[in-house]
Amino acid sequence: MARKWRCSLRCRVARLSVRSPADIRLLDRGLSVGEGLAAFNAAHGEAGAIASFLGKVRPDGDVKALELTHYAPLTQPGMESLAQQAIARFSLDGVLAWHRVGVMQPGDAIVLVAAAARHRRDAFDATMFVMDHLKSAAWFWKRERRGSDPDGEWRWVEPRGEDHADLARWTTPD
Amino acid sequence: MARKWRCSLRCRVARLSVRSPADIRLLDRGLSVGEGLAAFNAAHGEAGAIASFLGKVRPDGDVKALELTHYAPLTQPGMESLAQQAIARFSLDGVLAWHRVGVMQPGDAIVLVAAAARHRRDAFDATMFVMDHLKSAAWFWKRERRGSDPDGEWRWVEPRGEDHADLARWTTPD
Amino acid sequence: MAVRILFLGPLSDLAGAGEREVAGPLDWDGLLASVGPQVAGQLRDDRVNVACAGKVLADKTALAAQDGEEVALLPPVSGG
Amino acid sequence: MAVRILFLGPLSDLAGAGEREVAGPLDWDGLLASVGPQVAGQLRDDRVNVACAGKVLADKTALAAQDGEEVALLPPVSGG
Repeated sequence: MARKWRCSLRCRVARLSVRSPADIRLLDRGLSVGEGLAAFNAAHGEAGAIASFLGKVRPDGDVKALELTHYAPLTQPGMESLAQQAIARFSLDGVLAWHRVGVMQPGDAIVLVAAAARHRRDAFDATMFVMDHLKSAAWFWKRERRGSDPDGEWRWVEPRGEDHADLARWTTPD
Repeated sequence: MARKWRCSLRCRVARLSVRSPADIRLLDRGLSVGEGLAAFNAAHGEAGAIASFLGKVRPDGDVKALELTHYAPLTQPGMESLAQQAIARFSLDGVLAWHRVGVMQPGDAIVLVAAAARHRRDAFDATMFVMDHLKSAAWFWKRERRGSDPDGEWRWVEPRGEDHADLARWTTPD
Repeated sequence: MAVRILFLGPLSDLAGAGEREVAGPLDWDGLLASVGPQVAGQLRDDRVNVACAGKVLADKTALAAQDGEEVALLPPVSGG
Repeated sequence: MAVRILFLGPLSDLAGAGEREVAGPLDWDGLLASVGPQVAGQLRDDRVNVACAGKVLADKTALAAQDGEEVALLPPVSGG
Protein backbone atom coordinates (compact mmCIF):
# COMPACT_ATOMS: atom_id res chain seq x y z
CA MET A 1 0.00 0.00 0.00
CA ALA A 2 2.72 2.44 1.03
CA ARG A 3 4.75 1.59 -2.02
CA LYS A 4 1.85 2.34 -4.32
CA TRP A 5 1.94 6.00 -3.31
CA ARG A 6 5.69 6.47 -3.13
CA CYS A 7 6.45 8.94 -5.84
CA SER A 8 9.35 10.91 -7.22
CA LEU A 9 10.01 14.61 -6.92
CA ARG A 10 8.15 15.07 -10.17
CA CYS A 11 4.90 14.08 -8.51
CA ARG A 12 3.02 17.31 -7.90
CA VAL A 13 0.40 16.06 -5.50
CA ALA A 14 2.40 14.33 -2.84
CA ARG A 15 6.16 14.50 -2.54
CA LEU A 16 6.29 12.09 0.34
CA SER A 17 4.53 8.85 1.07
CA VAL A 18 2.64 7.90 4.19
CA ARG A 19 2.37 4.45 5.71
CA SER A 20 -1.04 2.81 5.84
CA PRO A 21 -3.06 2.24 7.92
CA ALA A 22 -1.03 4.23 10.48
CA ASP A 23 1.70 6.80 9.88
CA ILE A 24 3.23 7.85 13.20
CA ARG A 25 6.20 10.21 13.38
CA LEU A 26 8.19 12.10 15.98
CA LEU A 27 9.88 14.99 14.20
CA ASP A 28 12.73 17.08 15.53
CA ARG A 29 12.46 19.70 12.84
CA GLY A 30 9.80 21.47 10.71
CA LEU A 31 6.57 19.63 10.13
CA SER A 32 5.39 19.86 6.48
CA VAL A 33 1.66 20.19 7.00
CA GLY A 34 0.69 20.67 3.36
CA GLU A 35 2.80 17.78 2.10
CA GLY A 36 1.65 15.54 4.92
CA LEU A 37 -2.02 16.12 4.22
CA ALA A 38 -1.58 15.81 0.44
CA ALA A 39 0.22 12.50 0.86
CA PHE A 40 -2.39 11.24 3.33
CA ASN A 41 -5.17 12.26 0.96
CA ALA A 42 -3.43 10.53 -1.95
CA ALA A 43 -2.88 7.36 0.10
CA HIS A 44 -6.58 7.19 0.94
CA GLY A 45 -8.19 7.87 -2.41
CA GLU A 46 -11.10 5.59 -1.56
CA ALA A 47 -12.02 7.34 1.69
CA GLY A 48 -15.05 9.59 1.44
CA ALA A 49 -14.12 11.54 4.57
CA ILE A 50 -10.84 12.99 5.80
CA ALA A 51 -10.70 14.97 9.03
CA SER A 52 -7.56 16.65 10.25
CA PHE A 53 -6.22 18.77 13.05
CA LEU A 54 -3.21 21.08 13.14
CA GLY A 55 -1.92 22.43 16.44
CA LYS A 56 0.43 25.41 16.32
CA VAL A 57 2.42 27.44 18.83
CA ARG A 58 0.19 30.39 19.71
CA PRO A 59 1.88 33.82 19.89
CA ASP A 60 0.28 34.21 23.32
CA GLY A 61 1.25 37.42 25.01
CA ASP A 62 5.01 37.44 25.04
CA VAL A 63 5.75 33.75 24.45
CA LYS A 64 8.91 33.65 22.36
CA ALA A 65 9.73 29.95 22.27
CA LEU A 66 8.25 26.62 23.23
CA GLU A 67 10.17 23.44 23.92
CA LEU A 68 8.72 19.94 23.90
CA THR A 69 10.70 17.16 25.49
CA HIS A 70 9.70 13.50 25.53
CA TYR A 71 10.88 10.12 26.75
CA ALA A 72 11.84 8.28 23.59
CA PRO A 73 11.50 4.69 24.86
CA LEU A 74 7.83 5.38 25.60
CA THR A 75 6.77 8.09 23.14
CA GLN A 76 6.91 6.38 19.76
CA PRO A 77 5.49 3.02 21.02
CA GLY A 78 2.80 4.98 22.87
CA MET A 79 1.79 6.86 19.72
CA GLU A 80 1.77 3.63 17.69
CA SER A 81 -0.45 2.01 20.30
CA LEU A 82 -2.76 5.05 20.29
CA ALA A 83 -3.15 4.77 16.51
CA GLN A 84 -3.98 1.08 16.83
CA GLN A 85 -6.61 1.88 19.47
CA ALA A 86 -8.17 4.42 17.10
CA ILE A 87 -8.20 1.86 14.28
CA ALA A 88 -9.81 -0.71 16.58
CA ARG A 89 -12.42 1.71 17.88
CA PHE A 90 -13.53 3.52 14.71
CA SER A 91 -14.13 2.43 11.12
CA LEU A 92 -11.03 3.92 9.54
CA ASP A 93 -9.13 3.63 6.30
CA GLY A 94 -6.09 5.16 7.95
CA VAL A 95 -4.68 7.53 10.52
CA LEU A 96 -1.72 9.91 10.63
CA ALA A 97 -0.14 11.42 13.75
CA TRP A 98 2.96 13.58 13.52
CA HIS A 99 4.36 15.32 16.59
CA ARG A 100 7.19 17.79 16.89
CA VAL A 101 9.77 17.71 19.67
CA GLY A 102 12.46 20.31 20.34
CA VAL A 103 12.34 24.09 20.34
CA MET A 104 9.63 25.88 18.31
CA GLN A 105 8.67 29.48 17.58
CA PRO A 106 5.19 31.03 17.61
CA GLY A 107 3.28 29.93 14.48
CA ASP A 108 5.23 26.68 14.15
CA ALA A 109 3.27 23.44 13.81
CA ILE A 110 3.39 21.20 16.90
CA VAL A 111 1.09 18.38 15.93
CA LEU A 112 -0.76 17.14 12.85
CA VAL A 113 -3.40 14.42 13.09
CA ALA A 114 -5.59 13.12 10.27
CA ALA A 115 -8.06 10.28 9.89
CA ALA A 116 -9.59 8.83 6.72
CA ALA A 117 -12.88 6.95 6.84
CA ARG A 118 -15.94 6.05 4.85
CA HIS A 119 -18.14 8.45 6.82
CA ARG A 120 -17.34 11.76 8.46
CA ARG A 121 -18.34 10.84 12.02
CA ASP A 122 -15.61 8.19 12.27
CA ALA A 123 -13.04 10.54 10.75
CA PHE A 124 -13.89 13.34 13.19
CA ASP A 125 -14.11 11.07 16.24
CA ALA A 126 -10.81 9.35 15.49
CA THR A 127 -9.01 12.68 15.01
CA MET A 128 -10.39 14.00 18.31
CA PHE A 129 -9.62 10.71 20.08
CA VAL A 130 -5.98 10.83 18.99
CA MET A 131 -5.63 14.54 19.83
CA ASP A 132 -7.22 14.20 23.26
CA HIS A 133 -4.82 11.38 24.10
CA LEU A 134 -1.77 13.20 22.72
CA LYS A 135 -2.62 16.19 24.92
CA SER A 136 -3.05 14.30 28.19
CA ALA A 137 -1.80 10.75 27.86
CA ALA A 138 1.36 10.88 25.74
CA TRP A 139 4.84 11.34 27.13
CA PHE A 140 5.48 14.98 26.26
CA TRP A 141 6.44 17.86 28.52
CA LYS A 142 6.19 21.45 27.43
CA ARG A 143 7.97 24.57 28.62
CA GLU A 144 7.96 28.09 27.30
CA ARG A 145 10.14 31.17 27.35
CA ARG A 146 8.50 34.60 27.57
CA GLY A 147 9.76 38.14 27.27
CA SER A 148 12.47 39.77 25.26
CA ASP A 149 15.53 38.25 26.90
CA PRO A 150 16.87 35.49 24.61
CA ASP A 151 18.46 33.94 27.69
CA GLY A 152 15.23 34.40 29.69
CA GLU A 153 13.83 31.80 32.02
CA TRP A 154 11.96 28.72 30.78
CA ARG A 155 8.73 27.84 32.58
CA TRP A 156 7.03 24.44 32.53
CA VAL A 157 3.46 24.43 31.23
CA GLU A 158 0.92 22.69 33.45
CA PRO A 159 -1.69 20.38 31.89
CA ARG A 160 -5.05 22.14 31.40
CA GLY A 161 -8.13 20.91 33.27
CA GLU A 162 -10.13 20.83 30.03
CA ASP A 163 -7.61 18.45 28.54
CA HIS A 164 -8.35 15.88 31.23
CA ALA A 165 -12.09 16.34 30.76
CA ASP A 166 -11.63 15.87 27.00
CA LEU A 167 -9.75 12.64 27.63
CA ALA A 168 -12.27 11.31 30.17
CA ARG A 169 -15.10 11.27 27.65
CA TRP A 170 -13.44 8.42 25.74
CA THR A 171 -13.50 6.14 28.78
CA THR A 172 -17.24 6.48 29.43
CA PRO A 173 -19.67 4.60 27.18
CA ASP A 174 -21.09 6.94 24.49
CA MET B 1 -7.05 41.23 6.86
CA ALA B 2 -7.60 39.48 3.54
CA ARG B 3 -5.26 41.90 1.83
CA LYS B 4 -2.50 41.12 4.24
CA TRP B 5 -2.32 37.55 2.96
CA ARG B 6 -2.85 38.23 -0.70
CA CYS B 7 0.36 37.17 -2.33
CA SER B 8 1.88 36.74 -5.74
CA LEU B 9 2.66 33.50 -7.56
CA ARG B 10 6.12 33.65 -6.06
CA CYS B 11 4.65 33.02 -2.64
CA ARG B 12 5.30 29.37 -1.91
CA VAL B 13 2.99 28.92 1.06
CA ALA B 14 -0.35 30.15 -0.20
CA ARG B 15 -1.11 31.04 -3.79
CA LEU B 16 -4.60 32.29 -3.05
CA SER B 17 -6.07 34.40 -0.31
CA VAL B 18 -9.01 33.62 1.92
CA ARG B 19 -11.45 36.10 3.38
CA SER B 20 -11.60 36.47 7.13
CA PRO B 21 -13.45 35.64 9.30
CA ALA B 22 -15.53 33.62 6.79
CA ASP B 23 -14.55 32.38 3.34
CA ILE B 24 -17.58 30.79 1.64
CA ARG B 25 -17.44 29.54 -1.93
CA LEU B 26 -19.58 27.59 -4.36
CA LEU B 27 -17.26 26.13 -6.97
CA ASP B 28 -18.27 24.70 -10.31
CA ARG B 29 -14.89 23.19 -11.00
CA GLY B 30 -11.99 21.51 -9.18
CA LEU B 31 -11.54 22.36 -5.53
CA SER B 32 -7.89 23.04 -4.61
CA VAL B 33 -7.74 21.42 -1.21
CA GLY B 34 -4.04 21.93 -0.56
CA GLU B 35 -4.02 25.56 -1.62
CA GLY B 36 -7.20 26.26 0.31
CA LEU B 37 -5.85 24.85 3.55
CA ALA B 38 -2.46 26.52 3.11
CA ALA B 39 -4.12 29.89 2.54
CA PHE B 40 -6.46 29.38 5.50
CA ASN B 41 -3.53 28.41 7.71
CA ALA B 42 -1.56 31.46 6.56
CA ALA B 43 -4.54 33.77 7.15
CA HIS B 44 -4.87 32.51 10.73
CA GLY B 45 -1.29 32.53 11.91
CA GLU B 46 -2.37 33.38 15.45
CA ALA B 47 -4.76 30.44 15.83
CA GLY B 48 -3.43 27.59 17.93
CA ALA B 49 -5.89 25.09 16.49
CA ILE B 50 -7.06 24.39 12.95
CA ALA B 51 -9.52 21.59 12.26
CA SER B 52 -10.58 20.64 8.77
CA PHE B 53 -12.76 18.23 6.89
CA LEU B 54 -12.56 17.06 3.30
CA GLY B 55 -15.44 15.15 1.71
CA LYS B 56 -14.74 13.26 -1.49
CA VAL B 57 -16.76 11.23 -3.99
CA ARG B 58 -16.39 7.62 -2.86
CA PRO B 59 -15.74 5.01 -5.58
CA ASP B 60 -18.62 3.01 -4.09
CA GLY B 61 -19.37 -0.13 -6.00
CA ASP B 62 -19.91 0.98 -9.57
CA VAL B 63 -20.58 4.71 -9.06
CA LYS B 64 -19.08 6.46 -12.06
CA ALA B 65 -20.26 10.03 -11.61
CA LEU B 66 -21.97 12.23 -9.06
CA GLU B 67 -23.86 15.43 -9.80
CA LEU B 68 -24.70 18.10 -7.26
CA THR B 69 -27.34 20.66 -8.13
CA HIS B 70 -28.36 23.59 -5.96
CA TYR B 71 -30.72 26.56 -5.90
CA ALA B 72 -28.44 29.55 -6.28
CA PRO B 73 -30.70 32.23 -4.72
CA LEU B 74 -30.67 30.23 -1.47
CA THR B 75 -27.38 28.34 -1.47
CA GLN B 76 -24.74 31.04 -1.12
CA PRO B 77 -26.76 33.16 1.38
CA GLY B 78 -27.52 29.96 3.31
CA MET B 79 -23.83 29.05 3.53
CA GLU B 80 -22.90 32.61 4.57
CA SER B 81 -25.55 32.49 7.29
CA LEU B 82 -24.29 29.09 8.44
CA ALA B 83 -20.76 30.47 8.78
CA GLN B 84 -22.07 33.40 10.83
CA GLN B 85 -23.94 31.00 13.10
CA ALA B 86 -20.72 29.04 13.64
CA ILE B 87 -18.84 32.26 14.44
CA ALA B 88 -21.57 33.30 16.90
CA ARG B 89 -21.69 29.90 18.57
CA PHE B 90 -18.00 29.02 18.92
CA SER B 91 -14.88 31.01 19.74
CA LEU B 92 -13.36 31.15 16.28
CA ASP B 93 -10.64 33.08 14.50
CA GLY B 94 -12.15 32.10 11.17
CA VAL B 95 -14.04 29.55 9.13
CA LEU B 96 -13.83 28.30 5.54
CA ALA B 97 -16.54 26.39 3.64
CA TRP B 98 -16.09 25.50 -0.02
CA HIS B 99 -18.64 23.35 -1.81
CA ARG B 100 -18.56 21.92 -5.31
CA VAL B 101 -21.56 21.84 -7.62
CA GLY B 102 -21.80 20.12 -11.01
CA VAL B 103 -20.59 16.71 -12.16
CA MET B 104 -17.77 14.99 -10.27
CA GLN B 105 -15.84 11.73 -10.59
CA PRO B 106 -14.89 9.27 -7.82
CA GLY B 107 -12.03 10.72 -5.78
CA ASP B 108 -12.98 14.33 -6.53
CA ALA B 109 -13.37 16.72 -3.61
CA ILE B 110 -16.98 17.72 -2.87
CA VAL B 111 -16.62 19.84 0.22
CA LEU B 112 -13.83 21.42 2.28
CA VAL B 113 -14.54 22.95 5.69
CA ALA B 114 -11.97 24.38 8.09
CA ALA B 115 -12.14 26.29 11.36
CA ALA B 116 -9.38 28.17 13.19
CA ALA B 117 -9.62 28.79 16.92
CA ARG B 118 -7.60 29.32 20.04
CA HIS B 119 -8.41 25.86 21.38
CA ARG B 120 -9.05 22.62 19.57
CA ARG B 121 -12.55 21.92 20.92
CA ASP B 122 -13.97 25.04 19.24
CA ALA B 123 -12.18 24.24 15.99
CA PHE B 124 -13.51 20.66 15.93
CA ASP B 125 -17.04 21.60 16.97
CA ALA B 126 -17.33 24.40 14.42
CA THR B 127 -16.09 22.14 11.61
CA MET B 128 -18.61 19.43 12.55
CA PHE B 129 -21.40 22.00 12.99
CA VAL B 130 -20.84 23.37 9.49
CA MET B 131 -20.53 19.90 7.94
CA ASP B 132 -23.65 18.55 9.65
CA HIS B 133 -25.65 21.52 8.36
CA LEU B 134 -24.22 21.29 4.85
CA LYS B 135 -25.25 17.63 4.71
CA SER B 136 -28.84 18.08 5.86
CA ALA B 137 -29.80 21.74 5.86
CA ALA B 138 -28.20 23.32 2.79
CA TRP B 139 -29.86 23.49 -0.62
CA PHE B 140 -28.01 20.73 -2.46
CA TRP B 141 -29.38 17.70 -4.26
CA LYS B 142 -27.21 14.80 -5.26
CA ARG B 143 -27.63 12.17 -7.95
CA GLU B 144 -25.29 9.47 -9.17
CA ARG B 145 -24.71 7.36 -12.23
CA ARG B 146 -23.64 3.74 -11.84
CA GLY B 147 -22.50 1.04 -14.22
CA SER B 148 -20.43 1.08 -17.36
CA ASP B 149 -22.89 2.81 -19.70
CA PRO B 150 -21.78 6.46 -20.12
CA ASP B 151 -25.40 7.29 -20.99
CA GLY B 152 -26.66 5.24 -18.03
CA GLU B 153 -29.44 6.35 -15.75
CA TRP B 154 -28.96 8.95 -13.03
CA ARG B 155 -30.47 8.13 -9.63
CA TRP B 156 -31.21 10.68 -6.89
CA VAL B 157 -29.48 10.03 -3.56
CA GLU B 158 -31.76 10.04 -0.51
CA PRO B 159 -30.62 11.83 2.66
CA ARG B 160 -29.15 9.39 5.22
CA GLY B 161 -30.85 8.91 8.59
CA GLU B 162 -27.53 9.46 10.39
CA ASP B 163 -27.24 12.87 8.77
CA HIS B 164 -30.45 14.01 10.42
CA ALA B 165 -29.34 12.61 13.77
CA ASP B 166 -26.00 14.44 13.36
CA LEU B 167 -27.86 17.68 12.71
CA ALA B 168 -30.30 17.24 15.60
CA ARG B 169 -27.53 17.25 18.21
CA TRP B 170 -26.86 20.95 17.54
CA THR B 171 -30.42 21.93 18.50
CA THR B 172 -30.39 20.23 21.92
CA PRO B 173 -28.47 21.86 24.76
CA ASP B 174 -25.06 20.18 25.16
CA MET C 1 -44.70 38.28 -17.38
CA ALA C 2 -45.69 35.16 -15.50
CA VAL C 3 -44.77 33.16 -12.44
CA ARG C 4 -41.85 30.79 -13.02
CA ILE C 5 -42.04 27.48 -11.13
CA LEU C 6 -38.71 25.68 -10.55
CA PHE C 7 -38.60 21.95 -9.81
CA LEU C 8 -35.43 21.20 -7.84
CA GLY C 9 -33.66 17.87 -7.43
CA PRO C 10 -35.84 14.77 -7.88
CA LEU C 11 -38.97 16.89 -8.41
CA SER C 12 -37.67 17.75 -11.89
CA ASP C 13 -38.00 14.07 -12.83
CA LEU C 14 -41.56 13.91 -11.52
CA ALA C 15 -42.47 17.15 -13.32
CA GLY C 16 -40.75 16.02 -16.51
CA ALA C 17 -39.01 19.40 -16.71
CA GLY C 18 -36.84 21.70 -14.64
CA GLU C 19 -39.27 24.59 -14.78
CA ARG C 20 -42.52 25.90 -16.22
CA GLU C 21 -44.32 29.23 -16.39
CA VAL C 22 -47.88 29.85 -15.26
CA ALA C 23 -50.00 32.98 -15.17
CA GLY C 24 -49.76 35.02 -11.97
CA PRO C 25 -50.74 35.64 -9.30
CA LEU C 26 -50.26 32.14 -7.90
CA ASP C 27 -51.47 30.87 -4.50
CA TRP C 28 -51.17 27.45 -2.84
CA ASP C 29 -54.26 25.97 -4.48
CA GLY C 30 -53.19 27.36 -7.83
CA LEU C 31 -49.73 25.83 -7.36
CA LEU C 32 -51.16 22.38 -6.53
CA ALA C 33 -53.40 22.58 -9.61
CA SER C 34 -50.49 23.65 -11.87
CA VAL C 35 -47.87 21.02 -11.12
CA GLY C 36 -49.69 17.75 -11.79
CA PRO C 37 -50.83 15.16 -9.23
CA GLN C 38 -47.41 13.61 -8.58
CA VAL C 39 -45.64 16.82 -7.66
CA ALA C 40 -48.77 18.02 -5.81
CA GLY C 41 -48.57 14.85 -3.68
CA GLN C 42 -44.93 15.62 -2.87
CA LEU C 43 -45.76 19.23 -2.01
CA ARG C 44 -48.11 18.05 0.76
CA ASP C 45 -45.10 16.35 2.45
CA ASP C 46 -43.84 18.51 5.33
CA ARG C 47 -40.25 17.90 4.24
CA VAL C 48 -40.84 19.66 0.91
CA ASN C 49 -40.30 23.41 1.11
CA VAL C 50 -41.40 26.24 -1.15
CA ALA C 51 -39.42 29.42 -1.77
CA CYS C 52 -40.88 32.54 -3.38
CA ALA C 53 -38.71 35.37 -4.67
CA GLY C 54 -35.62 33.86 -3.05
CA LYS C 55 -37.10 33.31 0.44
CA VAL C 56 -38.18 29.99 1.91
CA LEU C 57 -41.78 30.29 3.11
CA ALA C 58 -42.40 29.50 6.78
CA ASP C 59 -45.96 28.51 5.76
CA LYS C 60 -45.97 27.33 2.17
CA THR C 61 -49.79 27.31 2.04
CA ALA C 62 -49.62 31.11 2.39
CA LEU C 63 -47.93 31.34 -1.04
CA ALA C 64 -48.84 34.55 -2.91
CA ALA C 65 -46.55 34.83 -5.93
CA GLN C 66 -46.88 37.83 -8.23
CA ASP C 67 -46.13 38.04 -11.93
CA GLY C 68 -42.36 38.05 -12.49
CA GLU C 69 -41.56 36.16 -9.30
CA GLU C 70 -39.90 32.77 -9.10
CA VAL C 71 -41.40 29.91 -7.04
CA ALA C 72 -38.94 27.12 -6.20
CA LEU C 73 -40.11 23.69 -5.03
CA LEU C 74 -37.45 22.26 -2.71
CA PRO C 75 -37.51 18.54 -1.87
CA PRO C 76 -35.45 17.08 1.01
CA VAL C 77 -31.79 17.89 0.47
CA SER C 78 -28.81 15.53 0.27
CA GLY C 79 -25.70 17.71 0.24
CA GLY C 80 -21.99 17.35 0.98
CA MET D 1 27.23 -0.85 35.50
CA ALA D 2 24.66 0.98 37.55
CA VAL D 3 21.04 2.05 37.47
CA ARG D 4 20.46 5.27 35.52
CA ILE D 5 17.70 7.52 36.87
CA LEU D 6 16.13 9.98 34.38
CA PHE D 7 14.29 13.07 35.57
CA LEU D 8 11.75 14.08 32.91
CA GLY D 9 10.08 17.44 32.39
CA PRO D 10 9.88 19.68 35.47
CA LEU D 11 11.47 17.00 37.67
CA SER D 12 14.82 17.79 36.04
CA ASP D 13 14.65 21.28 37.56
CA LEU D 14 13.87 19.87 41.01
CA ALA D 15 16.68 17.33 40.70
CA GLY D 16 19.09 19.91 39.35
CA ALA D 17 20.05 17.50 36.59
CA GLY D 18 18.50 15.44 33.82
CA GLU D 19 19.89 12.17 35.13
CA ARG D 20 22.08 10.48 37.67
CA GLU D 21 23.50 7.03 38.26
CA VAL D 22 23.14 4.98 41.42
CA ALA D 23 24.30 1.51 42.35
CA GLY D 24 21.85 -1.29 41.53
CA PRO D 25 19.69 -3.03 42.31
CA LEU D 26 17.23 -0.23 43.10
CA ASP D 27 13.84 -0.63 44.77
CA TRP D 28 11.18 1.95 45.71
CA ASP D 29 12.73 2.86 49.06
CA GLY D 30 16.14 3.06 47.46
CA LEU D 31 14.76 5.36 44.78
CA LEU D 32 13.12 7.69 47.31
CA ALA D 33 16.40 7.85 49.23
CA SER D 34 18.44 8.55 46.06
CA VAL D 35 16.57 11.46 44.54
CA GLY D 36 16.45 14.03 47.33
CA PRO D 37 13.45 15.13 49.38
CA GLN D 38 11.85 17.36 46.71
CA VAL D 39 11.71 14.74 43.98
CA ALA D 40 10.76 12.09 46.55
CA GLY D 41 7.78 14.25 47.51
CA GLN D 42 6.72 14.43 43.87
CA LEU D 43 7.12 10.66 43.47
CA ARG D 44 4.50 10.06 46.17
CA ASP D 45 1.96 11.93 43.98
CA ASP D 46 -0.28 9.44 42.14
CA ARG D 47 0.06 11.44 38.94
CA VAL D 48 3.80 10.83 38.79
CA ASN D 49 4.68 7.58 37.02
CA VAL D 50 7.84 5.49 37.02
CA ALA D 51 9.11 3.48 34.08
CA CYS D 52 11.75 0.80 34.32
CA ALA D 53 13.53 -0.63 31.27
CA GLY D 54 11.12 1.15 28.95
CA LYS D 55 7.88 0.00 30.63
CA VAL D 56 5.63 2.13 32.82
CA LEU D 57 5.10 0.34 36.14
CA ALA D 58 1.48 -0.37 37.09
CA ASP D 59 2.65 -0.27 40.74
CA LYS D 60 5.67 1.97 41.05
CA THR D 61 6.32 0.87 44.64
CA ALA D 62 7.12 -2.57 43.16
CA LEU D 63 10.21 -1.12 41.43
CA ALA D 64 13.05 -3.61 41.10
CA ALA D 65 15.66 -2.15 38.77
CA GLN D 66 18.78 -4.16 37.99
CA ASP D 67 22.24 -2.88 37.11
CA GLY D 68 22.21 -1.53 33.53
CA GLU D 69 18.53 -0.67 33.54
CA GLU D 70 17.09 2.80 33.15
CA VAL D 71 14.49 4.19 35.60
CA ALA D 72 12.50 7.17 34.25
CA LEU D 73 10.53 9.46 36.56
CA LEU D 74 7.53 10.79 34.62
CA PRO D 75 5.61 13.79 35.95
CA PRO D 76 2.16 14.76 34.59
CA VAL D 77 2.39 15.37 30.86
CA SER D 78 1.43 18.46 28.85
CA GLY D 79 1.69 17.50 25.20
CA GLY D 80 0.37 18.71 21.86
